[in-house]
Amino acid sequence: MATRLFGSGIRRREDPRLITGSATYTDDLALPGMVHAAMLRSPHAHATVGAINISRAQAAPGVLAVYTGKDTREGLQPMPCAWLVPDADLKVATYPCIATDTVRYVGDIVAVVVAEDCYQAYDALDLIDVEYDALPSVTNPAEAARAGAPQLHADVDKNQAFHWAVSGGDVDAAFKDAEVVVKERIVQQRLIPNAMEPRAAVAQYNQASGDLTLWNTTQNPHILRFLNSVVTGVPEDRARVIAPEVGGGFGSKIPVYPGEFITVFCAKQLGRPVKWNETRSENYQATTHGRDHVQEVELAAKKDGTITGLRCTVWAGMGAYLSTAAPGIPTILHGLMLPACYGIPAVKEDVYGVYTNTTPVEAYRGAGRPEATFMVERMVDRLAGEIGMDPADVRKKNLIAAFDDGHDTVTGLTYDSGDYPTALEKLLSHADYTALRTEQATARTSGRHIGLGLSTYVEMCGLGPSQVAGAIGFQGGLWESAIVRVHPTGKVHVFIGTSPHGQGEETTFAQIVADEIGVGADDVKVIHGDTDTTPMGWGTYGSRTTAVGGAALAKAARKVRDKAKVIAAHLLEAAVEDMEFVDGKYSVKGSPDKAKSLADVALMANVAWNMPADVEAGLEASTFYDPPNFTFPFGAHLAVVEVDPATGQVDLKRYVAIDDCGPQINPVIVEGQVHGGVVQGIGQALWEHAIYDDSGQLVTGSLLDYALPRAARLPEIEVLSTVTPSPHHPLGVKGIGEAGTIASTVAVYNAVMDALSPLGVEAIDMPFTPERVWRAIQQATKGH
Amino acid sequence: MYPADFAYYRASSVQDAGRLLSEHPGAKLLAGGHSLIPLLKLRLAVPPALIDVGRIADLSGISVASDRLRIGALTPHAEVAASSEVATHAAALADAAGQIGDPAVRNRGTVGGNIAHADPASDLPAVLCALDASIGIVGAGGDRTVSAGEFFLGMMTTALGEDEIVTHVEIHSGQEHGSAYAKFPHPASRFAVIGVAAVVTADGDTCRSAAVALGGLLPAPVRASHVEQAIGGQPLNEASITEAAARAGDDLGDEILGDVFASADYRQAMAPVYVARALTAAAARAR
Amino acid sequence: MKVPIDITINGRSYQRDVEPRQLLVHFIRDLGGLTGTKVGCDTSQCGSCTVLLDGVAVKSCTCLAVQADGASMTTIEGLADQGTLHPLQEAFWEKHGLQCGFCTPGMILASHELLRHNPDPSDADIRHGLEGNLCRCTGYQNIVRAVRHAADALAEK
Amino acid sequence: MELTASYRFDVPPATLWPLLVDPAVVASCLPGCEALEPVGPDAYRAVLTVGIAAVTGRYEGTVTLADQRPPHAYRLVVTGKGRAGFVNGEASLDLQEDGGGTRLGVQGRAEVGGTIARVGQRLLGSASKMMMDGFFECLRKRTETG
Repeated sequence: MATRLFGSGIRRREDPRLITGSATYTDDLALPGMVHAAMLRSPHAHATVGAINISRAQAAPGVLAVYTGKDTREGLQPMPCAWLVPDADLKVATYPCIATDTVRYVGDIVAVVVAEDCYQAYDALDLIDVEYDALPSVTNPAEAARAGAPQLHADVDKNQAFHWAVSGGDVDAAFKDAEVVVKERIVQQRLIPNAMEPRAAVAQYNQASGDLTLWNTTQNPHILRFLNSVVTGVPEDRARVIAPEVGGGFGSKIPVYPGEFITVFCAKQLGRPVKWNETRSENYQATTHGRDHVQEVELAAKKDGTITGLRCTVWAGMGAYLSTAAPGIPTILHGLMLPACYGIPAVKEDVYGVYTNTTPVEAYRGAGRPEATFMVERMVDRLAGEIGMDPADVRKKNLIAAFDDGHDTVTGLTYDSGDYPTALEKLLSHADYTALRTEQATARTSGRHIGLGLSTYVEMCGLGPSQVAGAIGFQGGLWESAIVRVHPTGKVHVFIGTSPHGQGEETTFAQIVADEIGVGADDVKVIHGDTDTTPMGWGTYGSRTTAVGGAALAKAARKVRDKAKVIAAHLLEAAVEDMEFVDGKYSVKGSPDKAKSLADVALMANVAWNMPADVEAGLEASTFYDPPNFTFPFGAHLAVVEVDPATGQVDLKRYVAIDDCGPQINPVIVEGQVHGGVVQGIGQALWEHAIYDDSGQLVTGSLLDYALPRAARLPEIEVLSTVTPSPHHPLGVKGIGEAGTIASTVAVYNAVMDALSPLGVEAIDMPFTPERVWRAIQQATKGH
Repeated sequence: MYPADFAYYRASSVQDAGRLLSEHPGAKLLAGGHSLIPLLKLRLAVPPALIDVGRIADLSGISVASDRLRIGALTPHAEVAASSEVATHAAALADAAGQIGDPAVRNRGTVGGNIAHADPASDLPAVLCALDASIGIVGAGGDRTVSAGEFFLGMMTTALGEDEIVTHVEIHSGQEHGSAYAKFPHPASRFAVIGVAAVVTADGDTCRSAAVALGGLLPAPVRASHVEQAIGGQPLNEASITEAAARAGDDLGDEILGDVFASADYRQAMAPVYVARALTAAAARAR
Repeated sequence: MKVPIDITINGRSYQRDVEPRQLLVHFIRDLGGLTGTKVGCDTSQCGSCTVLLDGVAVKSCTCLAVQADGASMTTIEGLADQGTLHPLQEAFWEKHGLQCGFCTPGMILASHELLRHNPDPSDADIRHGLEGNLCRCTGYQNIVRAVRHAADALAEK
Repeated sequence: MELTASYRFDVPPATLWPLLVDPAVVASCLPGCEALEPVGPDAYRAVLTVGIAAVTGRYEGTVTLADQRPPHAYRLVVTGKGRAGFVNGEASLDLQEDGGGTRLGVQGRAEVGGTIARVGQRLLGSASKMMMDGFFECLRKRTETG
């Protein structure tokens, strides 16, 4: 039996170039004659822009050009919003690439300088004099929605970008009949994605031919090519977008930004390649942020712990303008998930998308689902506290029983498959939950504050079907495409439309193809991220690269396999019906020695000297795969913390994750995704917070003040899994990119609250800075 | 980020550096650069000239002579942290040097650069105050020595004159006492939200005398004289240390620093906690 | 005012006239071909720019090129020996110690520094030793495993 | 950013007041003030090099002494901008007779934008306090030298 690569934790094929420094990221490019752009950004959160004096900058050494909004008004159309959520009274405010009359957040671009080198470009920025007339600003979404708040856009009343509502079941009855109601006001603080690679763009434009090549740190080059044509006017067929090595994105490299379009504009004007690479400080101001919800939520239940309803109002900060996919995140990707893994029978949510004088908000790992999971899982723990039941028991009581082909929710989703109780049971037994509770009780008697926090979750990913995309206002499709091309020697090129950026699909996709057609993983080269060479695709986000792109690839590979069977049958002088694909060979049933390898078939297909009748030369297939439904990974997580009451420091002592993403193509890569995802969620609970001051300045504007998770503050993450295949996916796989993040924030939150519950502390805003925890303890102990 | 332009001069000796400083008004000294270069990159510092003293050989190194521990200004933090002499004679300094920034920062950042910059959240100033260190300075007006307590005047403000250079730090050997440094690092910058250095001389389990200095809390480090008095003559047990540490607030006045991570009130409340931790660790070494 | 400098990188001497303000990381990256050293932040926090300067790990974004005049440096491109991966590189590959790879060159060189001081580190030692390097993808766990794996491999040599 | 401070002078408000509204005195006591030129009634164009140690920034802006109630109160309005960003501040100065001297209270707020706000939030409060202390210390010396 040939080794099956699917399910094998083989080493990643992208790594040799990455560990030797020979990979090429956008900022590593150096083109002949290349010059450098730098953006002048508003230091004001809200101001009218008066005169801009660029003459000194123009005269500075090395400067080729300085452009302001007046210069780009013709050449750069406003930034598009591409997720126009329906029935939401959506108001897309005009978002110019370079501000002309008004700046609306610290970081809004007011001018661009192009110079021979970066140092000169930054020198020239210092020489531009802009007259600003400051206006009142507002940064908190709930405050911005109030009457009398500063108005950002003349045509958007009350700063309300949209009002979206979802409901299912009889919520009013659920609350009228409730035996227990618990309520909480939750702040999902604003986060900064912090992909380690800041964004960058290189634009090369041939003024004679009109051909543009744009290298960019994007998660979706095909979408960028399309939207680039809208903004810069370079026709799609003239533009080639390349996402070279991309150093993480976590959602922040989904949207299109003014920066890359301004870079294209400069390249067009000057006829020289232009590079723009943001600094980390600039990244903090200009690359999209995540979360920023104020949530008021209440849960109805019976005294025995049965959850009967959930209703909530959410103010979602959108920033100063709507980023590319922003409206869909606090709505579709959020509200539809509220029935959670409990199948809550009645839910109602009102979401107000609110413009504020802040950096635009976009998808950030989990995008909407962490905020939904947090609400539900937090309220489950509150319910447990209220009725004196263990949080694990409340969950057991409410989890949907195992199902393998569809569970409908009151918000109109159909979960594909799930076995939530088994995941929870496995978690509790692995962690020895009972023993932990005993330990906790003992520790409490000696004045130690240990807490256990659970979260059970289901999420939707594999963003998919296109007809659903249309119905929910996404201005694109959500299928994926792949081409599998077998060369004469049996080596394989795979071209995919989606564009991974660090998750390892060059390896996992090779594993898929290798098994499907009978080659080694090293025989398969996966080509992605170049719109000139790859087929159309919609990009990597929503844990869809493997779930949708992988399905497309499996389908294309199966077409190749089918054709290979036909050719092999011809070469073996057998009937096609008698052929089988076993152990990576195309053989005649019952006669395993009568077999052809893929290389044998590929050689003949490519030289085509002896082909079956009516079979074309070549061995290649392409597919456009449109999934029939989303996929719904799920799992159960546990965090154990200890709080130092003297300082408020939280020590995360243990973390256990059980996730079910269906069959695992490469378990080592799956585990790595869980590690990274969990730690990003822990970061929200414990450290990360984008803080604006009263005047709209981002005061955590660098890595000096914005605390990312560091190695020394983290425990070993214990990773386990269950395997429940998706019934509708060709490989059964679901997706794992975001699961860890979706589950972990609230697990840690619940753990800290559990630790402090004897003191009567009920809520602390995230992140749990020592001061916040200490203050909560002080207040609670004073009250006693 | 990209620094603004400046002229660059490399000093061959301390005297040469002094001469260059007086010839180039506004020039800044560059040693390891770990305080200055971040400011240059952000263009928060735009000096007309830098004078690189990083290659002056006799400014580097650690030595002990007649019960004085001497650390050259150019000695990197990593060397201080790893030095057995420092561990023996001034353990708190080794503690603190080993907690500055991160390993790569400690490889480049220097003792002299650190104290001349005098960031209120820096680790060394409090330690040097607690250890009663003296700071050697050379300038146009000749050599002089300033005690650490008189050197740190305020936020990024020292007794160092425009044309003066820190040459070394000298500490009276502490073999008969125990010292330690307790730090509450900022989770992002690694700077000290609070850093407390304690030096304890003990007779058995009784504290003969103590020196305690607080960093991170005020624009400049301050000696916790109320704490020192309270612990002097007391048994070095948890109860008396806690009681003495509680006096830390009396030494702080009303200019406690606060920021979005930790307010002044919180820092004030944490001061006794870290004073107690530093005293406890120092006491353990003193016995 | 340009200043002549001579820096040896990965065994090759580079003589250039540089502006004194040029950061070492830009000097390296602009030589042509040596772009493995990354710029991930502007406040000396992330460690993506870590290189070995005279054998010692430093953040090349917090060093002027003129300060490195006369020094001998190793960047990620020079770590492998005649095409044979360094045990740390092997270990990062073997233990899936990287995802997007952007922090990886700095992370590997910081690990090199760590093992130079402590050839047999505990997991806690490794986590502390890497406090100057940020990774957003891996949650650090496989990096810790990789460094441990490399330590074992180097001990066997 | 809120600023509150209080300073004691040995001279009565009536003696202190003329110094506080004298542009020459203000210019000489404002740390780093390079120029203070009148541009209107009680309004001046100012050029300041503000800094502590290596951290320096040159700001150009305006200083207005508004709502004057001699010798008891006025409102100081300052706007400035420079390479490192901008500062917009406003402070109410309140002079109270105090045992033959003056108790001068300052109640103000400032908005700081740009690089300093982004990376220097932890130092802003005490930096402002330091500059304010410097200003009033200088003023005190003026009252002593007459």
